Amino acid sequence: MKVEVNGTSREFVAGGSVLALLVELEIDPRMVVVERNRGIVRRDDLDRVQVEDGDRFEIVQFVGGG
Amino acid sequence: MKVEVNGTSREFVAGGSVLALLVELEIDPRMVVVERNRGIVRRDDLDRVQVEDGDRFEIVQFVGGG
Amino acid sequence: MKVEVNGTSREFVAGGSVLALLVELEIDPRMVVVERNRGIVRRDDLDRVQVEDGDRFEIVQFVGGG
Amino acid sequence: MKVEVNGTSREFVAGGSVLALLVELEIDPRMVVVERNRGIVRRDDLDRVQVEDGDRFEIVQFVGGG
Amino acid sequence: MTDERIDPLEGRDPMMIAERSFSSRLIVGTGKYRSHEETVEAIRASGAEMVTVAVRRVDLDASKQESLLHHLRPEEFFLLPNTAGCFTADDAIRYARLGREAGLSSWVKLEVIGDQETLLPDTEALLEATRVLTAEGFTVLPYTNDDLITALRLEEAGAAAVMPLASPIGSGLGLLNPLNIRLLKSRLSVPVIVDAGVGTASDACLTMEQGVDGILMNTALAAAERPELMASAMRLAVRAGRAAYLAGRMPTREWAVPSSPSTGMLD
Amino acid sequence: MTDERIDPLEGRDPMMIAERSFSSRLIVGTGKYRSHEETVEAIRASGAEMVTVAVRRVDLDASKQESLLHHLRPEEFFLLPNTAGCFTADDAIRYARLGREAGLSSWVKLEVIGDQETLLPDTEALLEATRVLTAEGFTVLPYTNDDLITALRLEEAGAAAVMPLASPIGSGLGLLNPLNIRLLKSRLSVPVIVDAGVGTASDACLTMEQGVDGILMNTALAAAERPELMASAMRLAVRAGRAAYLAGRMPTREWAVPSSPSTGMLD
Amino acid sequence: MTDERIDPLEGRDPMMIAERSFSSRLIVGTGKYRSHEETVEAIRASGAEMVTVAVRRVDLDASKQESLLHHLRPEEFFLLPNTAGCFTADDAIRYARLGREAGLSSWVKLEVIGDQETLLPDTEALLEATRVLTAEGFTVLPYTNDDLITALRLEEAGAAAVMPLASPIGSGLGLLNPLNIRLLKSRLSVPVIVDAGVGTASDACLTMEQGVDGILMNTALAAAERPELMASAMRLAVRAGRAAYLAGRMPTREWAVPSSPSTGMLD
Amino acid sequence: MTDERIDPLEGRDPMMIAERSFSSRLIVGTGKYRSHEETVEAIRASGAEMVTVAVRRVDLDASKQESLLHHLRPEEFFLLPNTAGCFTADDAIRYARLGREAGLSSWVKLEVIGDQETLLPDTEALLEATRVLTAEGFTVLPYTNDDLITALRLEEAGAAAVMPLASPIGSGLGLLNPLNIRLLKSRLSVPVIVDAGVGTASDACLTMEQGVDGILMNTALAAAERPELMASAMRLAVRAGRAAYLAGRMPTREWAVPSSPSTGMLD
Repeated sequence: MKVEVNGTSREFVAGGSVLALLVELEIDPRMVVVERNRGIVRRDDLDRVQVEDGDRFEIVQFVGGG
Repeated sequence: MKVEVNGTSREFVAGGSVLALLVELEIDPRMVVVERNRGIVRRDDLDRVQVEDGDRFEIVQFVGGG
Repeated sequence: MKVEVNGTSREFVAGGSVLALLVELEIDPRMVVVERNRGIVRRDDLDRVQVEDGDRFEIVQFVGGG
Repeated sequence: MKVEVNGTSREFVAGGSVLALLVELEIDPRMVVVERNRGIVRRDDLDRVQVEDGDRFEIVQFVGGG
Repeated sequence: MTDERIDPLEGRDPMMIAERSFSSRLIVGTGKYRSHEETVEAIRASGAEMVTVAVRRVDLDASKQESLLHHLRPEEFFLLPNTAGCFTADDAIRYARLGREAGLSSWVKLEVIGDQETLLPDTEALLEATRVLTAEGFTVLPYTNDDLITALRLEEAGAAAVMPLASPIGSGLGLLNPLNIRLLKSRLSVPVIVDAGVGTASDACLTMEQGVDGILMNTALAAAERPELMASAMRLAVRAGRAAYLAGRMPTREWAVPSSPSTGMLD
Repeated sequence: MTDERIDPLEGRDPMMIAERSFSSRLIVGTGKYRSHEETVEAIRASGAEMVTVAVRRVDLDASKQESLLHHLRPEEFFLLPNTAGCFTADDAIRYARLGREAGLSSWVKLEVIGDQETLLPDTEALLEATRVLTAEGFTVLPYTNDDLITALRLEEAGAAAVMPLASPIGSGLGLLNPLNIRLLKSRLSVPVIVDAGVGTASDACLTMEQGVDGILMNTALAAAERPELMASAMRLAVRAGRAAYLAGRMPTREWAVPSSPSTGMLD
Repeated sequence: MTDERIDPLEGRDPMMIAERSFSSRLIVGTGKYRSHEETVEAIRASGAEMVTVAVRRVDLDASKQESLLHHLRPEEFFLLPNTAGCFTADDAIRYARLGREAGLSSWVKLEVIGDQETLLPDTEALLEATRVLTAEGFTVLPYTNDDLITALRLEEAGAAAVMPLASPIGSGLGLLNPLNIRLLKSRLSVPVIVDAGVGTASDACLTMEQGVDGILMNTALAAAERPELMASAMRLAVRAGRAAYLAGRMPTREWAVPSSPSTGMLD
Repeated sequence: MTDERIDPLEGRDPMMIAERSFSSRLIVGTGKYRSHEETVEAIRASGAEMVTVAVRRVDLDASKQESLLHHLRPEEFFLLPNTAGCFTADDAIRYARLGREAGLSSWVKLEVIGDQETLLPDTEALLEATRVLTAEGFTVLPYTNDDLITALRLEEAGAAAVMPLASPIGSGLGLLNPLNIRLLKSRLSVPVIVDAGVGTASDACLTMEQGVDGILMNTALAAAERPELMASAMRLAVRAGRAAYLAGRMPTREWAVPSSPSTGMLD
């Protein structure tokens, strides 16, 4: 299915949970926060929430800032 | 009749127009602006507008200020 | 004999060395420096140098200063 | 004869007074002050004082300065 | 010797606000003088064309006492009513309307104070009042702090000029933050008039050197030992600062450079 | 409008040095301008009566080129020769004598420089030269630093005025140490003329507000983008600062005081 | 020699914010360093307990590159997410929520920028975002300008501290308006943390001497030639300024007073 | 936590004067404290190794009262006798000799005062006394003004360091002319110790940031409300300023630069 992640759309072949998406993206879930269609997905729910076609994700982390 | 002028209530014995009130108060109409019950009375209307019992007047002028 | 010490003249009855003068004045020699007639008396010479009539002494010490 | 003027030595063929020297140098006497061998030559004396061989002259004027 | 001879800008560098041209970049208040006479002497000496006045109740027990207005002839001075003492947008709007009725113009020096102790402006209420009065056709000159963002909003809201403070009203502390004033001037299209805080001539001169369009002051004149003489000083200082700004000052260096030639020295 | 109308001090507040009265408290140099014409325009605009000049060798290869003197008519300006560029008392004395001969007076702006990089004065040599020249009947105006003790010695040595710097010559850094200048003024009987360092109009205004008798400047005018306009600015600024000093500025406070009445507000 | 020996306040003068106690009054940012290593060295040297971080998208093409978080262990540092780069209340609120989810606390350094060039705060939007986030249980530390009225409103809106700027972010111009900062401190009940503009140690020292509770800085460390050494300097400077404030400085005088006895001099 | 941990320069950046190494760049006076106990507490807190003392007559009527010397053990402090109160070279030389005899070294803080009211140095007499005492083998540390030329002469005369003032003794006005101090430091080979005028911690920090070798103070500690705490503040401030100087401060800009990344923002 098609999803948009951090502004670029990509294929999520395997499909499945948000956690699965992170794994496919090789992102360590403990290091990031995921926003799905403008709503935050709590860390505990990452494996429960299913990715749907057209979902828009923002995956963020802490970076150096003042 | 009873009116309030600049915060103090007083008798307006003669009655009549706002202009008449100013005359009784010995105030030069060209030097002041009159507010009647929160509405400004244009200078040209001073003699037309009749004072009514319980009217509240603010009579103001320019003073030194920064 | 008469000597002047720190601006005031006084009797030095016993007479003797500068050290003897300090002792009479109850001043600890290790804490002060003695100037006799404008010349410094080294600490080691205090007992050798004899006080003479009319000598003028300045006895100084360190005090708080900036 | 040889004279030095403002640090450079030059021939003063005609010879004569300091005034003559200025004339040869095309310098307006009213605009300058002449120092001859470290002594100032008053303006009135310019035509009286004779230039001698080896004389050292400084000819100065006012220029812009702060 | 003519005025122009002393100040080459004389008559050639008016202060423009809302398409109106003012001969002087100095605007003065009329408060806190010892007498009406002293007020007028100082104002005249200042050369100001625009002068501010406040709107207050007539004192009914002393209504016969001569009003300041008798001394400020409209043909000589442009009167700018203020809303001093107002702590809400509604109050300020009410005073502005009374001022317009009393005066001959629809200009107002808009003040909405947020704190009694510092007399600093309530910028939120100031913006609201600016919008309302502009819509009513007023020419609004709001007294504000030196915050650029607020100034930009006031411009958007229709202010005819923006009047940031140099330091608190009546403090005489001078221009505390020249950078902010330069920022405002560099970013606004409407005129910038520094209002409040100027204490002496060098403050006025330094303020004008930031490139602002004008200065409004009151206490610096009224509270000087000799108000009339200080008014002359301020008149000169504002022109001096303006001329220096236009003349383009020399660069600064941390080392010395001689003013006289280093060549042509004697042996 | 007359000059006096703008500046009430006009003609009533001359600068007195060695019993001579000068109409302007601003003294200007003549160095570093782009042309003789620019020099004279700026000097005229500055309103200065006293102008400084340097003594240098005539350029024999260009002796026909018109001299600055053609432009500075003695009836218009009082020429003050300086000893700029001298590093010893002897040199300074020599230049002073040449200057006297070239000029019409026995006044000299005495400089004895102690360091090429900063052009700071050698106060020991300065004192010596002041003594010698005073004994020869010169009216000596020494350029010095802002040290009170040196200034007092210069006064004892017979200096007709003392000329401390605001900051290094040609730096344009303005008045770096107002306290020292106030100290000098409060302790000296002879006039105090601040010489060197003033960079723009507010510097001049602030300097005069310290109570000094006058200011001498050169680079601030010559190195401005528009020298003539900056000269006018300085003329105005010096008068503004002087007037403000005499007018007695308002006291400063760290809190606000309203300019408009706090009574008579509406209900 | 123990730390306490050097600084008698050590451990006795914590910075309290929202009932939480911090060992250091210095808060530092983590941006603009050359490497994660340099960042951590500087933070350690600064002695800061609270450090700010930004919330940004993961770079999907470089997701394997090690994150800053690996270097900032929660048991060593208290991470304060900011909303830098947000220009509306909604954006700031969104970033604040993401930051809370990413971090271990509900604290946020709230920024709502009103202008790209100056990075000055949009105080109206800042107030709105402060109200919303406070209602959601956040501990809000808003970055604001030095306007007292805005600061009072932020306190009313529930801000846990108020963080006025010393000068624009990244400018290094130091404390431009000490009076405004003193005014804020004297009128607010919540802590005042000066945020942005401090450029060197004396700026930090002077800022703390105004009586504020702490300072937040980033560029002064990251852009120094030797960040780690500057971090130590800032650590010392903040303590020095705090101690001087509590110690009560000597009064100033414009005349001299000897430090040594004037009595007991020799004849 | 160890001292070194707080200050990486600890023990690695001694102050060198006349080949002698001092652990602290802060030198303190011992005058004007309320008691000997307070004096010693403050000195200890300041971390100073070198402390100044004055030479005065023993009070014959109170000769039994305990002397300050009992509290300043030579193994703990390096005593530096001063010639405070001397108005001629001869007097200063006389006091210096007495100080050498009383103390354990031939070091002297040389003061020759030129004016009772300002306690400013008489630089001519100071130079003379410096020459004489240097010839006698003294290590001379002269208290002088901030004039570069005088400082260069003192160095030529053999001074082991030069000690310019920040502002008048006991004034607490801080560093009035940083440029002059930087000039001195950039041109002298011997150490520059700023002596007198520092009033609070930020003054000390700012002074050290000019690159000078050390600071000498007395009144700032003795006249503080809490001398011991202010002494700690000064200790920290001097280290902070030194570290900041060595760390190389960030450049200043008149515009803002974000501390957080401008990339990676959300849609």
